[in-house]
Amino acid sequence: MQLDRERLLRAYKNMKIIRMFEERLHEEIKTGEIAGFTHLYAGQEAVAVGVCELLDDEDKIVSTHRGHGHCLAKGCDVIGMMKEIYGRADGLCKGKGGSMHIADIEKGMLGANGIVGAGAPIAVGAAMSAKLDGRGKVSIAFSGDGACNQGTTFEAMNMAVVTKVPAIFVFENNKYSENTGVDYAVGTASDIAGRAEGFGMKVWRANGSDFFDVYNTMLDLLDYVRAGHGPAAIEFDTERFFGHFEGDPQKYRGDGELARIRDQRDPLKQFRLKAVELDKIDLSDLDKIDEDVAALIEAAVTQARAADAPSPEDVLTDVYVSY
Amino acid sequence: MQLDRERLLRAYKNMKIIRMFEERLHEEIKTGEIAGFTHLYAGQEAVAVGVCELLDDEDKIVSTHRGHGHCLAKGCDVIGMMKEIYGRADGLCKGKGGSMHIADIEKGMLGANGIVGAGAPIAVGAAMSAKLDGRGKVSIAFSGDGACNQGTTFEAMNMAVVTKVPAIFVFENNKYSENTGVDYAVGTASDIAGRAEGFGMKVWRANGSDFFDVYNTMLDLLDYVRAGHGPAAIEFDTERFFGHFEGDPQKYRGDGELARIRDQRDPLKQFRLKAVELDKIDLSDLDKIDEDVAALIEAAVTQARAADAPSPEDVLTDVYVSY
Amino acid sequence: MTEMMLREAIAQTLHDEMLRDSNVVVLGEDIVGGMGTEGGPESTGGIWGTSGGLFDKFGPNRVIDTPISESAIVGAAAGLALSGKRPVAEIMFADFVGVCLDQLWNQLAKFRYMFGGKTTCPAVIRMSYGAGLNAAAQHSQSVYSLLTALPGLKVVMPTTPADAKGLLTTAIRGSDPVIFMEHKALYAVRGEVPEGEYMIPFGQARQVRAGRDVTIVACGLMVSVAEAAAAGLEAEGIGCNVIDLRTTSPIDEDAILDSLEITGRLVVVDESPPRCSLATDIAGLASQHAFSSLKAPIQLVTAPHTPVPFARELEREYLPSADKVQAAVRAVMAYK
Amino acid sequence: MTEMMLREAIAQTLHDEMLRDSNVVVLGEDIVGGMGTEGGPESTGGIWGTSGGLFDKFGPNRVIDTPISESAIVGAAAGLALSGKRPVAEIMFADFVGVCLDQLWNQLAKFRYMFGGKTTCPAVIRMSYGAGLNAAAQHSQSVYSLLTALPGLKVVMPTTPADAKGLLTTAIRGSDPVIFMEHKALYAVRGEVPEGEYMIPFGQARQVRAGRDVTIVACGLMVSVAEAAAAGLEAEGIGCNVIDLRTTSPIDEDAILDSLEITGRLVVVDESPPRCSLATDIAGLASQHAFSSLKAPIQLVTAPHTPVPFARELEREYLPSADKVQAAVRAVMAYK
Ligand SMILES: Cc1ncc(C[n+]2csc(CCOP(=O)(O)OP(=O)(O)O)c2C)c(N)n1
Ligand SMILES: Cc1ncc(C[n+]2csc(CCOP(=O)(O)OP(=O)(O)O)c2C)c(N)n1
Ligand SMILES: [Mg+2]
Ligand SMILES: [Mg+2]
Repeated sequence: MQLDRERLLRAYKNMKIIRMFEERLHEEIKTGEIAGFTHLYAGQEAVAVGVCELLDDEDKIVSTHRGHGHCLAKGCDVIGMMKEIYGRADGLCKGKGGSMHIADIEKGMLGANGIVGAGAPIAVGAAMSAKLDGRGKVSIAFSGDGACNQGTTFEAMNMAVVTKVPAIFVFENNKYSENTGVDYAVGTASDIAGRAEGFGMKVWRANGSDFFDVYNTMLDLLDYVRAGHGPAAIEFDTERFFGHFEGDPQKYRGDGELARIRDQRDPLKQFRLKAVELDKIDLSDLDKIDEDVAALIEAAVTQARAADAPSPEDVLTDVYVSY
Repeated sequence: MQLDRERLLRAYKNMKIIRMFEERLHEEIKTGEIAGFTHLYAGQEAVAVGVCELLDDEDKIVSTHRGHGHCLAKGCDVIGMMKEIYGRADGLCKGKGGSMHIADIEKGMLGANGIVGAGAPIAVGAAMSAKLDGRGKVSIAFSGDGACNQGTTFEAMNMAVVTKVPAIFVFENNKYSENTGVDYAVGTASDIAGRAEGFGMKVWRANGSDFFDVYNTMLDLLDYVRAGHGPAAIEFDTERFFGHFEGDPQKYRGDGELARIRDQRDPLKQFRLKAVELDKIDLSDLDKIDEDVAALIEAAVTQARAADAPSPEDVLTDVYVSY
Repeated sequence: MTEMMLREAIAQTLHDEMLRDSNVVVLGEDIVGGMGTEGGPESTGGIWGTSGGLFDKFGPNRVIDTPISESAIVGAAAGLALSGKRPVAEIMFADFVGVCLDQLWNQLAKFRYMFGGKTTCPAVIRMSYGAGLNAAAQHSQSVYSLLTALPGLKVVMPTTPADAKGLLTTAIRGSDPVIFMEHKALYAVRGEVPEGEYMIPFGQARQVRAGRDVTIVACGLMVSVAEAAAAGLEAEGIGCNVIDLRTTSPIDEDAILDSLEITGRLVVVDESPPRCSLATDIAGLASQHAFSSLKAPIQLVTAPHTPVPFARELEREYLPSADKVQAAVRAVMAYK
Repeated sequence: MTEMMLREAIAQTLHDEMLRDSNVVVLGEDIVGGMGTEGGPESTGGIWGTSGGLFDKFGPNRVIDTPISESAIVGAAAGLALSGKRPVAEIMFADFVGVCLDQLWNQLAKFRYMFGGKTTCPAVIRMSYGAGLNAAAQHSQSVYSLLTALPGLKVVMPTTPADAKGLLTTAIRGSDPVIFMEHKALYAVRGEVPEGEYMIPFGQARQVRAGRDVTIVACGLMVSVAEAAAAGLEAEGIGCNVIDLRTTSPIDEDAILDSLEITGRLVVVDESPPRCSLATDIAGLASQHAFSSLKAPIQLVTAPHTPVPFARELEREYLPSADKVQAAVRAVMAYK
């Protein structure tokens, strides 16, 4: 899984898709056309893409309320997602799920989740399945620095160790759970990985703003897990660029904090800087991608706006396969 | 809180009460007179007594399904408890609770509990109360090596660290949760304290078969917690002398295992050996206590047998204070 | 009387009760807001705007911001209550009852009974509930039917700012555990609130509108749906007696049965899915105790037996509406 | 046909289905028994005697003994199901639904709907339930009313060994999440069980006894209570049509309504407390859809609105009994 040119371009493209998807939503939500609660992932792109670049459709992930980035990185259809967020009949979940419940089982994406901490146990189940199949596949639970305090997350870590399944706990420490700082809510003073280690797992840490660090560290971690050594955990230091949800005035931020992180900890900016150093890629390649992505997002919004709303009777379908 | 003669004699007496209470129940249950599920605490006496000797009625404890020892050590009335276990109208809980739900709030005993892992959060609440009152009182959650895997226990530990309350997590590692060995179920290979440490707490470890070790270690731990340093945890290596519940054939035990632990890890035997070495106590003092306790337990059973059953209408009372 | 929003009535009541009784303690996720951030405590002041200012006034031992650990929050409330305090815990969304049901159901609700009446457990657990904000399947549920079923808990559902004050005061000063359910779509509703001490006893319904043809029983957000339906029906000459239960446990059986003696016709409006719901609960009451009065089949207007859907068009269809209530009323009136 | 106990019928069905389909996986606390002990795996073989021998035959990847972590158990079942497996998870006591409700209610039950029908989630969650063993407030509850209320779940309640086999097979081979509720007091009940493949469709009640005077609807352990009551009433010349629901979700509405057309009188026997219960659910059904047939007030024989008490005398009073059912039947017969 060396980072050849093609892979680098794809990674950049996927990060850019996430960024533009979220920036566009940030604008569109203001129009009132999009309903419900939306949590934007922008700022954390290097984590979703760095992790998912190393997975295939048979590897599973379980995501969170802040799930767009994970979904996109795992291969969910951009237009289907946009339609879902707009609540359209042909959205990825037929308008029944919305932003917090996007899933695509075929792609190994077992769902965003509105319940903080609910994903980790589900990922352990998918890891049990992977172990049973014996094909070296893994299952990943994404959790935040807030979710890492939920009982379910702890239970899942212990159970993964006990059952020695290929579950990977990816902690995205973006320093906030809603309005609360990680230094307050995590008893071990913001060290989430250390706590995972306390559960008997091998842990890694990496800079979640740097795609290369994410990718290379995950390469190492995945080697370990795919080899059958049992579960592992990794903590990424990362940043969220928008509020907790769209509409959040972010009064808990320090002066200039947002400007600083957007300047110094932007995964896309950092990628651009490092990619050209690698001598495989020109900035013009990336500019071209930027244009393509802009067109894609524009098309997604246009199509989502034009798409049909679900019809009221559909409220009754899809509860059971048969009843 | 030095171990003077009086205190030593009282500790021995309390341990003996627990032992004889449980041994007698073991016999009485065979008669079919006692209903429900009963989990005996015998073998772990040094923990309950060593811990509770250092508490007063304003310090709180929250217990487990295996709660008789904690209740007795915290001062619940022996006869009231026996009546409760027999399901009598004037039992400690009027026959409504039974073995798994004995409580005596006046004594700071906030309840045995049939739900594994439910106690730790409740103890954190009591610790919040103690902190608010500012009188140096503490709140203790007893948990087993099985309960330590429940999400609630982990949440409680983190919350206690975050809120810096005087909560103490006492883990009684008796090596078994029902039929499962601790080496299997605890991801950190039977090291429970290490995991608590991972949550950012100061932890202690002691020999739960040795009253003196329990007492002295707790003395140290309590100094720390009462001084306002926040929560702490302690793991006791201990043994249960009977089955998980009365009726358990214990096929999971190794050959000779029970005989070995009853011989080598009996808190009462060990107390006798050490107490006389201390030169403050004669074996005859202890023999006298044995007689007194035998009479007390005999009286408890006699009275419990003779006591009235609750009347059927009582099923409707005590649900609410007013409704 | 002062006009204010329901959320303000709650914040004010919490403040007043904390001032009055130093045993009152509040706890929950982000109820302070800004803990451990550069913005600092109170920089946001609670997700629902129901706890702003309390931390600055009463300090960290009585206003306890917690990690995301709902079981530990409710458990801590239980432990506080058993220790003589009067905790008011906030669960951000009622849907999160899923991660803390044990503490509500097997602990809080049962301590008094299991301990033979020898303790009280005066904890109030507040939670926002209900659909209407397109918050989808895990942030929109009407959990009150499930909680009403649990012996040992009381369940309170204010619909006006005045009721919010009167019922919350009663909840905090009472001796039993109370679930206090706040509909998300009612937080910004305005109304007059009595000044000073104001308590509303539990189990006393509020007659929202008098009428002699049909009894409509509702609670929470559904009261306004029932009211809108009844207002429209008046033009058709149909008089609806609209009852706001205020508390579903205890429930004011007399208010329902007395009204049925007059009307003989019952429509229940319930935001929950239909099975084992508050709607069927009231149907059960009527079919046992008002059988001889009933002139027509009971009509239950509920959500369907589905999760709450996301899209606007679907959620609108999911929720009981004034139209559906009117259709139900017409059906009971037309029955011969 | 072979005679066996209900617990054996379950063990055998698990075995047969695991043999037939390598995607069937079982998991739960102590379902192997002896993990990590000197006695070793299978030294005990499951608390309820429903999983003995499976580990030795199918190995640790398909027979997964777990720590005490009910949320993670149900969550893992959900993850297995979403990954194409057919998990059968055991929750030792239904009361522990308190610590894993979220995974049942907000995850398992809703995936298909939230994901727009694009996945199936074929997980079976088995649990023992019910009173009668003096196991007190936290180990005796009849959780089926609560679970029947939850859209997306099916709820199955076998009362005979044959039904246990037929319904469990249907549950495991189906495509929806199923709660499979086993009454503790029924595990040792004996009966003939058909050999070979045997499936009973959900939503089809079993007529336990025919009668034209009164319809008695029951499920689980209450079926035997209803049966005993009916047998006694026959001597008095009262014919009871006793219906065993078999599944409470879906529920066989036709069986109930058809019977009511004949009898016009309804008694429901429900082990749950009364509020928002299965009893009221059936009353709701009848009062909506059998109104014109009803000749008397509906009688609901349920547990009281209290936790389950411990003492024998109290628990006996708590549970619906044949006496109470007979009194209810006489009351509906006497109504004029
Ligand atoms: C069980 C539960 N509790 C609380 C919430 C409300 N909530 C949603 S997101 C969130 C913060 C999560 O923080 P974190 O895990 O760090 O994720 P981030 O938002 O930073 O991505 C909270 C409290 C919820 N959805 N579910
Ligand atoms: C939530 C919950 N899950 C499972 C059980 C069943 N159960 C009762 S005791 C027990 C084992 C507890 O082991 P441990 O914590 O080590 O305590 P010990 O029995 O050794 O005292 C189990 C699984 C329960 N009562 N509650
Ligand atoms: Mg975060
Ligand atoms: Mg143990």
